[in-house]
Amino acid sequence: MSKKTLRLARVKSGIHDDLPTELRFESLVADHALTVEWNDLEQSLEKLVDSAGELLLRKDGRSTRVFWHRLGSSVYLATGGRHYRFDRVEASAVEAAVNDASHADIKAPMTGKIVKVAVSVGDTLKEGDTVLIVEAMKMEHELKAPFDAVVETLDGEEGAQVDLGQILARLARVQTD
Amino acid sequence: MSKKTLRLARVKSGIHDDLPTELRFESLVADHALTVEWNDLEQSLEKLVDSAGELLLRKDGRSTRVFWHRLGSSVYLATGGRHYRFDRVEASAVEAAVNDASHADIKAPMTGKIVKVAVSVGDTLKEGDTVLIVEAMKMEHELKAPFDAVVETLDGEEGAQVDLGQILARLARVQTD
Amino acid sequence: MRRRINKVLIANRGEIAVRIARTLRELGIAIVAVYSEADAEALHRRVADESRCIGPAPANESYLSIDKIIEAARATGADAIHPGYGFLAENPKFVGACEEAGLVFIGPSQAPMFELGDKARARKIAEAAGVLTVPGLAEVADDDLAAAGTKIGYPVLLKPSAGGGGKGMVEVHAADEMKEKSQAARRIAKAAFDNDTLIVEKLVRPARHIEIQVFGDGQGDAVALGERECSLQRRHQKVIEECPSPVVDEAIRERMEASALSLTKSLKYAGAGTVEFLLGPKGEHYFLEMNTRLQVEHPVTEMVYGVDLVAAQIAVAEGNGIPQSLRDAKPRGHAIEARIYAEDPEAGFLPTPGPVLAVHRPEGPGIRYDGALEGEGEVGVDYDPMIAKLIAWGPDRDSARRRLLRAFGDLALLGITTNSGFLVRVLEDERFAKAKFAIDSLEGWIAEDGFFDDPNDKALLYAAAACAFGKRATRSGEGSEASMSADADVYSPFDREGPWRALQGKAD
Amino acid sequence: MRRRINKVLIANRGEIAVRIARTLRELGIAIVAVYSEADAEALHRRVADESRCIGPAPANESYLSIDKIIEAARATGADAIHPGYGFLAENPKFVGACEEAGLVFIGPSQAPMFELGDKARARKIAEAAGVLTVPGLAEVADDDLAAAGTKIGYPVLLKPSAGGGGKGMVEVHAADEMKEKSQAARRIAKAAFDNDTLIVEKLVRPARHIEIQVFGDGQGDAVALGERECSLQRRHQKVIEECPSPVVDEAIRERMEASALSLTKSLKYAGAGTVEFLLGPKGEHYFLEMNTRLQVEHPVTEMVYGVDLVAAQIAVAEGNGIPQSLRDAKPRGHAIEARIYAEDPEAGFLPTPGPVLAVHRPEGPGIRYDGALEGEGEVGVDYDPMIAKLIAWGPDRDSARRRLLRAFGDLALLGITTNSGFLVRVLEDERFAKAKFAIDSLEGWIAEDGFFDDPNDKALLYAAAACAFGKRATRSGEGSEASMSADADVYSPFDREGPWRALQGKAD
Repeated sequence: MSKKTLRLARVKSGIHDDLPTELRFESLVADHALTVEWNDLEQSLEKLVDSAGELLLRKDGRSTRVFWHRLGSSVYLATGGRHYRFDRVEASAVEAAVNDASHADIKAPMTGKIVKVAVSVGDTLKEGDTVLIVEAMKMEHELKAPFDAVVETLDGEEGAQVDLGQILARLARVQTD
Repeated sequence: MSKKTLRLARVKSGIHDDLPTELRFESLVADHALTVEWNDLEQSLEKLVDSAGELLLRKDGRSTRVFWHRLGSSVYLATGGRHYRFDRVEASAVEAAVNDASHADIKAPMTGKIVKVAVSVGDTLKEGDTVLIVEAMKMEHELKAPFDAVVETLDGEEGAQVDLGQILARLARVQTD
Repeated sequence: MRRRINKVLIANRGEIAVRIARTLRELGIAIVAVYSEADAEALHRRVADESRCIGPAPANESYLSIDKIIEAARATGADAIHPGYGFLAENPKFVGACEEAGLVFIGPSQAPMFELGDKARARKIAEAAGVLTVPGLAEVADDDLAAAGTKIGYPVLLKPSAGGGGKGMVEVHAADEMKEKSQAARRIAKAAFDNDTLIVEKLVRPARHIEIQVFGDGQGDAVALGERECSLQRRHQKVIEECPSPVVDEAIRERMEASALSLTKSLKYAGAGTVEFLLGPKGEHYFLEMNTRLQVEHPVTEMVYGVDLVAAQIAVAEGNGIPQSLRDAKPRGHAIEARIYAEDPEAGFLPTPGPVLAVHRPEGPGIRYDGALEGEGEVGVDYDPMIAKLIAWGPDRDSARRRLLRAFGDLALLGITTNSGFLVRVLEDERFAKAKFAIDSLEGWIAEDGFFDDPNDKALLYAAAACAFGKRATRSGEGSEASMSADADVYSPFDREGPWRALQGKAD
Repeated sequence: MRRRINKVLIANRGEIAVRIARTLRELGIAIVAVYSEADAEALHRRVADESRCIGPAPANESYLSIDKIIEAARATGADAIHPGYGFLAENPKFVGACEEAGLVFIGPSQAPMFELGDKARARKIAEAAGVLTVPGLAEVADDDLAAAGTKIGYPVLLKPSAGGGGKGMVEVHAADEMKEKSQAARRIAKAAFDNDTLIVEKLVRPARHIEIQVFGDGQGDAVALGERECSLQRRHQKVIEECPSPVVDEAIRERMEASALSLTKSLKYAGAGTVEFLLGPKGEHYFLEMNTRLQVEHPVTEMVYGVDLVAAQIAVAEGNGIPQSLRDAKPRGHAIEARIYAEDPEAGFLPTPGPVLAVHRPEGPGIRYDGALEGEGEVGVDYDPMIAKLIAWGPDRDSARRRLLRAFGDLALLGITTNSGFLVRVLEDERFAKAKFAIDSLEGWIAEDGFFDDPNDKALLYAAAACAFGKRATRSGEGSEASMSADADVYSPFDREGPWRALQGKAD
């Protein structure tokens, strides 16, 4: 059997929160054996049941039931009441994620509406300054500058509907040290 | 809108129990209106919701929730705790069902095993004579001749696994009057 | 002797294995499932912490194999076995094998199980404990049967002494029928139970099936948790059960509980048991048999008494005695259970094994669904066709009945034929609503003209079928590859030629 | 006045509309749903006998539109309206509009609702009924606020008189903060409730949120059905509720019920209501407010007391008085409810509207799921993000807690982020297990390092994800076109080139 490679990114709040993990994965149908390798780790499991919407996986002698659903390049999992989303990402994304921290994308943290745009392109901001305010389900959320920065681009005006993860502004870091 | 024709057979016990109904069917997406015509009847309904696995239909001002699942040419329905299966049948089947009653197919009434073959090809049977006995889930079921008949064909031997609806014997009617 | 149970092997399958696993999970006890090759994807395996295959599909090569189950318990390090109901649950040899292997059997000890397993012996034990049995005689020789019938008074019932579940019972209405009928009864008994001993009993009619839930500590103490009524039966198979019985008043309940406790205590019985009685037309009760296991219909008692009988079984098996919560339990409201079988009521209740393609389950106050299936799956040919039980609790009997009907309206088991519509019909019946029935009523109702008539509107069903056939591809359902394609459904009859022809519409 | 209710319009959406519909169905009362354009496919519409669209998605153009709802009731011939909770449930104008239109409003009459809707008036009414309120002052002028704080004793709490749900409450810890904080509080109150009147109350800490369920006949009689504890809150939003409270003993319960009944009777209150109290560290209770509706957390009371509060509301609305079953109701065991929100605990509990692709619901003894979704669906941006409540009853508190945890293990809401894992974390917490918490505890726990740490094995999750991505096409799930194709999944990354590369395995 040849191994396959799968690049997974754990998704939290609609945003890929870690570096994508490059997973090497081998499945031997005959004895249900699975191995997963990432970074320097290798772990063995068995896939006992793989039925519609549900997996039963065995690791270290104990079976665990995992509910799943796949939509396009996203997989949603639930086990023990805890829920996860993993996205399959392109090879290029692995590199992109390792880019410098010279910029920050301000993304919509939820599907909703922009209720306030607090800055203009070219403005210089201090860390913690509000960039925009987004509202959904009667709750407002302020999006703040993660470091001292200059507003490079701004996309979206007050009253505009925005989707989860949509980039609303791009900030360029201002070196203060 | 042009009407579509759909030939439906209600399935009971794995067997098409009625003559297939030739249904003329018209659906106007705009106002959810549906008409169904069969025999000399025409009835109007509205399709209010058509979501995964569930329909909400309105007739005479009252909404009814119908659960459904489709597999190939079969549709399974449930409403008010009562369950139905309809098969889409070919035009030829409509004619075939209207054939003479000179023959009877003895079909397996359930998935199971033949435990007894009581007749041989060429035997003359009285109405009610046992042709075969099929067993499933620890229950035996005797398949009997529906009228006085001669055994024309016989398919299956003792111990053989049979599927629901499988034709096990064909009987030719003996005219007694 | 106190002992801590840390890991339990469930020697069963289907809904009862799933139900037992739930309590074990809640108690923090590790769950070991056993499964046959046919059950490799079954829910009872999926809810366990560990599982072992115990052989091919036929029960006598898997779920009835004592050796394989003991071996599975050894291999997984289980310290106890819960037998569920059916299979090995009332087999004293299995109890013995567990003892030998050093495994706790969650149930009574071998001796009372053996004694109660034979109807003739059980009668004698009950009589010795002062419990009234149906007038009758055990182990009567062929030549004396007709006279025995005359002595008891016809009609009488011949029952295989080693039998159970109503199998092989034959009614005899006059002395001159006795010879022929008893020969038939002996043949059936021999074939089914390898024992042709018969008992002769008075046929009590009209009678209702009332059973008392008992719980013993194995030391001679026991408590009773009221009755269940299971009169609605078909071929001695229970269909609808309830707690309390609508015809048992406080005085009858006290008398029946006293009888049941007298028997239970006399046997130093341990754990859950059920004493079955016939309740005659004058409120007199006759002992039938005692079932030495958790009963299929135990949820109605659990809901009315507010107890967890599986948790209580484990407490007794751990040597902690009868839980105080059981001693304190008081009935509240009413619960009704309906058994959902994969069978076709309109075809003589033939079993209907096969795939279940989709399941919609009801929710809401007072509803409990104990099922072997919660989504798609398979009903196999090798096992009992009961796939689920739907149970409703309400503050009173009619609330429970209406809740259960409401729940059935929200239930769909698609792809397989079940008795769901039949259960709805029975629950809707005015005779059921008024509790006017006895143990032979249901068979009579089924035989009535029009009992299976369908109240649903044909146009509605046709329209629904047409919509389903015409449905375009949507997001597919749970757990499969989801396609967001908005293209026309390639299977839709409305978008292709062939057996489908577009006719001219009226407007043209 | 006795009147028969035959058809009820439910002026609500989501889980509460579904829950009310269940009782109506069981009572044989016709169900009218109203829905916004965003809810055309919602479950609450699908379980109704009739439904009317009442406008676009925004609540103030649909569920808050008195005119449209009254018109829908007229058009469908409904004779009564059940308001659920939220939306118009506590709007006296709506009660008046129902009365004018000749419709029965299932709830209290206009006057007590109006009186209790304002915190300052409610305080006075409670005091007049002899109920202890938190030491405080109502309608204090700006210049007197600092002195009022000193008189009451700092810390104090500023509350909008017209407010509810904890919105706009501001803590003041010393006199010199008062000016700035009170100005902010007035601004918030004005913006949120169009009324900048404040009340000043002593900040009771540590305190627990305990509320008494009451039920009045509208004639001055009332009964109490014990308490619920709702101390586990985040930003004044209840997260986990239970009945009974683990810290309320019989003596405290009697005192609190007496206070609640005194208030309820003084108002000649009709139907279900909830009197909220703060329970201080010495067991003293202070009136907070009275909610004139069915509460979100009513199921825990229903399960412990064995009652159907919606059925009882209808009985009172029909003029039949308080049902005897409510008067006789006795508590049994313990129930815990967890509210499932579409929100992301790891991202500051931001709402997460969007599609729900698949739902797996738990089953089993003592479990109740009240949800707006039972299968795939949509959580919209326009409404409250609570999508379901999971409730467990057990013979005692720890059984209920363990049952609820077991049920969460069998729950999956896939495609959307919810607080499910967070609820599991809280239910597992030893401080919750030991009932060691007060109303500000949960916010503290959330702020702890590592509170959201994930105990699940990374390798297991990676393997599951890999299996899901590698899965071949199977029978698709419920209610869509089912394909039996055994061909390779065209979407499978294992069967095509592109971003996936086959690497050489070890064996090569």
